[in-house]
Amino acid sequence: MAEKIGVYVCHCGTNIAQTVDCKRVVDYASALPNVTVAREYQYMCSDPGQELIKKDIKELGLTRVVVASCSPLMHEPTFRRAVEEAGLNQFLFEMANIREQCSWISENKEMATERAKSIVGAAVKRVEFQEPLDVKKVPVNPNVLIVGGGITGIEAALQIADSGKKVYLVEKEPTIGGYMARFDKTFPTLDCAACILTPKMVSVGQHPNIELLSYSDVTGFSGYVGNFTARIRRRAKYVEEEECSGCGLCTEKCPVSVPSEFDCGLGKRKAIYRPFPQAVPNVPVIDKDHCLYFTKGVCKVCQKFCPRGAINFEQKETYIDLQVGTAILATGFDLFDASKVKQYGYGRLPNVITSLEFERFSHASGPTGGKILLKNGQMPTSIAILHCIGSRDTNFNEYCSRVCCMYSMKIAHLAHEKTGARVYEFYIDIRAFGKGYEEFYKRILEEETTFIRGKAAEVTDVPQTPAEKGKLVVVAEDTLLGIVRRVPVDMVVLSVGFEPRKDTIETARIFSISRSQDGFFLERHPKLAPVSTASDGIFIAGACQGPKDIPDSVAQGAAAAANALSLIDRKEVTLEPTVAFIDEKSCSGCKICLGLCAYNAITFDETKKVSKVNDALCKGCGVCVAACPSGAIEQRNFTDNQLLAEVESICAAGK
Amino acid sequence: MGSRLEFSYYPGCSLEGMNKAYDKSARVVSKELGIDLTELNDWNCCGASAYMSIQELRAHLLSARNLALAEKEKKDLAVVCPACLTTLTKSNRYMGEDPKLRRTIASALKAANLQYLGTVKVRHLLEVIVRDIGEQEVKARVSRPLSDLKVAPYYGCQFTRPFGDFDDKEFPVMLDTLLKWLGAEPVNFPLKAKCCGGMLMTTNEPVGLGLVRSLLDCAAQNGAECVATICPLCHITLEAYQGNVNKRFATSYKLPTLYFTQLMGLAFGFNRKELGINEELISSKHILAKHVEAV
Amino acid sequence: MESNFEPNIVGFLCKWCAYTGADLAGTSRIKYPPNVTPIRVMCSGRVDPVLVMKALSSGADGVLIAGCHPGDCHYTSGNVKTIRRFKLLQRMLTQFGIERDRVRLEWVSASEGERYAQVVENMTETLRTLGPLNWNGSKEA
Amino acid sequence: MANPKAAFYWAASCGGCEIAVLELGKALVDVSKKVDIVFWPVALDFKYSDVESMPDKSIDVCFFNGAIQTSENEHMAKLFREKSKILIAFGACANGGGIPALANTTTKEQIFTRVYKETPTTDNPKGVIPQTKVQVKEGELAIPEFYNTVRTLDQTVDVDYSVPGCPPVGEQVTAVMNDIVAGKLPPKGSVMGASDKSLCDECKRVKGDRKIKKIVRTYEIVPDTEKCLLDQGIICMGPATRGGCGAQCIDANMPCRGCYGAVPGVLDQGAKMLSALSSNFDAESEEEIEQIASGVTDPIGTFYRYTLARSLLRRTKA
Repeated sequence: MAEKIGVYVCHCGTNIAQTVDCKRVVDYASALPNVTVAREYQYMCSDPGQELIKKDIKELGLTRVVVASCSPLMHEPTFRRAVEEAGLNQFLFEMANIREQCSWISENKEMATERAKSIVGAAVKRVEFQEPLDVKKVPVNPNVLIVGGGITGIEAALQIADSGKKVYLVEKEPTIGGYMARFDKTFPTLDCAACILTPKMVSVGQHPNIELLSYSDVTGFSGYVGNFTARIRRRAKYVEEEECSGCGLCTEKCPVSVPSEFDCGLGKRKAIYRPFPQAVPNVPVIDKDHCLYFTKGVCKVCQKFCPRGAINFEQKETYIDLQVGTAILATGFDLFDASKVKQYGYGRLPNVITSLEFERFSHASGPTGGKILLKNGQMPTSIAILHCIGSRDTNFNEYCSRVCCMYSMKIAHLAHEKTGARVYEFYIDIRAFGKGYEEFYKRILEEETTFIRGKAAEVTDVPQTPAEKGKLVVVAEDTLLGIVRRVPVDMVVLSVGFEPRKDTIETARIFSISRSQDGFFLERHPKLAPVSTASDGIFIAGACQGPKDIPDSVAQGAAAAANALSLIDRKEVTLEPTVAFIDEKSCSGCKICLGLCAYNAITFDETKKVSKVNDALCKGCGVCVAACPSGAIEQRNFTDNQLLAEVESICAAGK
Repeated sequence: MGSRLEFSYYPGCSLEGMNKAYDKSARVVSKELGIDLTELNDWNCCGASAYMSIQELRAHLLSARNLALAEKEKKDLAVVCPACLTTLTKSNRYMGEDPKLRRTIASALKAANLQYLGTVKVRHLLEVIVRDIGEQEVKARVSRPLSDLKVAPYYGCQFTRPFGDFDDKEFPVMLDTLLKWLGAEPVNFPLKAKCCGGMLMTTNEPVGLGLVRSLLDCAAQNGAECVATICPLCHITLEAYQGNVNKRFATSYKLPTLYFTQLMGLAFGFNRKELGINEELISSKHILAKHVEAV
Repeated sequence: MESNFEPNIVGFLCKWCAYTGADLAGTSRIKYPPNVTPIRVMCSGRVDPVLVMKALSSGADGVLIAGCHPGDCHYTSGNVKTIRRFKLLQRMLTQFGIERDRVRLEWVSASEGERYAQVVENMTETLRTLGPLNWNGSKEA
Repeated sequence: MANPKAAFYWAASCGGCEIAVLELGKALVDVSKKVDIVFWPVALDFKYSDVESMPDKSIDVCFFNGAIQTSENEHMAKLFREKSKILIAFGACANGGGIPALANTTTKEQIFTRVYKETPTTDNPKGVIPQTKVQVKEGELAIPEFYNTVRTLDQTVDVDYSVPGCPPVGEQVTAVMNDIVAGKLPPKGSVMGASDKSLCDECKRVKGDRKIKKIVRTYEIVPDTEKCLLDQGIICMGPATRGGCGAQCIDANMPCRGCYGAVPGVLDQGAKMLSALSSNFDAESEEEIEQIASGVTDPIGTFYRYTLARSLLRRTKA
């Protein structure tokens, strides 16, 4: 029996109708074989629009539906639901995208209309070959994996754990706390970072529902929403976590001192160390590259002094597999490497430092005990803070790092407070958009900080006047005065921006998620699904998605937790049925497909001598389908016949 | 394009005039290093200078003609003048990115029975020597090291800006590296990529002279005995205007300027004449006598 | 060659990268020639050479296959299979006398709306110059 | 009841299909007792006029082998269609164009130039090439027109059944003939005398991991007789070729060349094999992939040896 197809062309207000002559598209569709009805409507996604479809299914007995409107990424679920509500299987519906890839890209109404006809024609031909499919439901494992123990991951972990669900928190470093643990004060309230962070860190360490896996990373992630397996590599700390009481005697006795990463190399740490005193877990690790026992085979002083016998030089790296239903990535960011911008002389000119180095100087437990000092040990009398280092710069990163304006002003305040120095801010624009931020800006202005509107061109030690001798000279065009200014100072602070972590590519690959053009993880929708990804069950939060300040990171951590909890509370999830299947009658057992599946979803049945697809493992890419020389493998909802029908229709439309 | 070390050589206008010694020494050291430079047949103006900002399309056309000629010879284009480098690279890039420009230029080239498919790379000789030839090959040819000759490595404004992805754009190091291979000592020269003032000399000489002076000051204060240049215009400006600087600022600079290719040639053991070293305005005799034996 | 010839291009776009990238071009209101009719596939690795040849033999002037950048495939390595097939397919299509520019494999990430527009503009422009393929018409004796 | 009437004809082909029928030997004698052969140029002398004078549909079954390359081939195809109740495309040429269809990679003009002017054994000082009509003193002589593009039988006339193979395998031919005599006819359009699965189904060799590092040609190695040829780098068309032949070539340690055509449901045998093969190239980078692909020196001749006329593209661009 011939199919009865209904075609609905959406105007999308004027979004489509402005460039596509919808009437002509409807006329064209009406004339296509098996099209029972073709209509146009202002907004198909509105309730009356959906009603139109439902009514026609019931009254005209439609067996197939095509909606020509926006991208399926936008409203496919809406219309699938609508046809299902009218009693038609949702896979008997097809969407023709005549907005994103047609009306919006063209100014030529004639050509856009022709293209729309081609797109609609292809959908009409395709839908004839579509088949009803059943959606499978699988249970959701309530355990959650959180990757990254910065403030974002901490927030998410506590939210989920407090709801009674199990959390595995994986942190690469020996301690959680992330960048926030290294900051002195936080803007705009100027409360000390440690005061607000460390209680949360302690909660994480003590929470019965949180299993903290520090000094560990995720090396593999497989499965599907609700049922993932994460492979965790636990690096050897050479200290037995259960035995260690955190007394710190080992660190005290260790004879080796090396620059501390936590202090940006400005201070020292031992070869057995905790990054900072409030570390969680409060367990030191041995830095194998510097430990005398590991490098020279002698010492073992720490072992001798440890009252609990917690030091274990034989400890090995181990791998564990965790079963989780959802994952939250809160992997954070890297700071921009200031030495890349040669004209500012970082690494070449002494007393040019980064903002994070300033934080460490300013921190009471930092390398200088909270004093801002020049290389010669004196206090600076003038300090320049250069904004947008590595940000808003086509040579490096085009995006705004969002936090530098505010933290630069915080630094101005701290610098002024601690040294009494004259402080200059070289900025492009001041972006003080958050709650209390503009007020903070005003406060800093009133503290007599000199704001010079102009991106610094360079920092030089080549003097042009006697006053510049022995100083660092910041050269910038003051765009308010329209002159080039040369400002001699003692210290230059580079307000470095955020960058995607160096391992972002690898992490994205492990979790099969995408990155946006700037390299950060890509959210499902920039406005409506900011912590979801294109992969169901995997969420992103905090600065791994893009530069963010602490309030926004915490908000995202909580949002991701809510998303994960909502998924867990649904108890089961539906799987897209667009998987591959093998017709045994056609399979000759040639094994061409076997090695092609990235998920090992194809196995060979030795008794029947045919290949088989495991539905639960198949992700529905269709690689095997295209390779099968017998045409024995098909992909549901992407069958050869469906795709060929589209091809034929498009080609015929071009004539 | 053919073997990496075979190039169509584009000298550019200045190397036929005031900067003959650059041309001479570039050819000599290239030959020594096995870089085959065959002068591009029938080359024309690169389109640089004021042309690009006044008649952009025509400048591109001039540039494209040179590129088309090089493509016909199936070789990449080697240049020594950073202005030529910038202009030729600019046209090359713009044509690749802008189909409309490509079409317009294609139809113009067609009138001259030429076509350009976009296969030519434009490269500065310094970059070819440092990156393609490399340390080992260069050092192997140093027969007379420029032992501890203190040189200010001067790149000028256009070597890496805006298109040079081969070195840091604001603070290049390639010439420093090469000078070390030759046994010389590149001094700290923070103004290495600053404006020489050349383009200002005809329109606003006081400003231009000020720029030359700061370069000389900086080089001298850092102990440089000479300046190594890679740009014909920088070279002329630094050398020919030292007298005016001295007059205006009551200074007494006599800092020799040498093309990097001349310094290479010296280290490789060529005599002054072969390298055009006798042709400079500020004699380098005294420093060479001190550092380079029996030149 | 027809002066106002507009090529008809069949585009196979992977759902995760290229299709989303193409959507982004639209959302960003980037203007480019509407000469590609997209067919959405889950992965560029689904694009069977049969589909490409079907398109060419049915009257398409060109075929664009666009997927995630190598290494960024949503399915780990589906696009590697696409490259493998594409390389051999190109060899064979060349033997059939079909210009290389008519069948293109391009990488467009979900965030590269601009790049997608450029790819299409470039391809359309090239095909305008190459003229119609008209395979059916050229086939008979 | 009278015996059914059968006809055999060869168009553009080597004649191997006819020999394959002759070679049935005793089986043929058995069959021939049950059928009356009314036309069989390889064995019996008939004229075209004999066929032309037969009433329409008076032949029960016609086994038509060979592709359609000349106007004569086309004329006879149409004639047999008119006169026969059942028209069978017999053998690889009738079905997919076969070896003659490789002419589709060139043109009529190129073929004539090569054959009548360039081959070393040709002595043709005047450069004469065949003309369809020529005046001699006795009058006008006509020879059939040579087409630029070779077609299959079913691209020329309506065909009832196909029997694939170059040539079709004896036992299969006997079985087909017996079925027809017994009136056991499958639905129109069916392929007779072949399997519905690809050759791999009946191939005994052990299939390995399918990681193809390098394409080799048969003269370059002595293949292991136990292991799948594809795993050894030899392009075997078996995975994309309909079985039923008994894997005879494979038994002789030679790869399948694909003469039985595509597996049911597959639109284009060559494209499918290309996909199956290349998907398993053991390389990740473009350069390495290109390197392996370059081992396929003649893709059309490899993937469409017997089916170029049936393929989607059918011929090279003129």
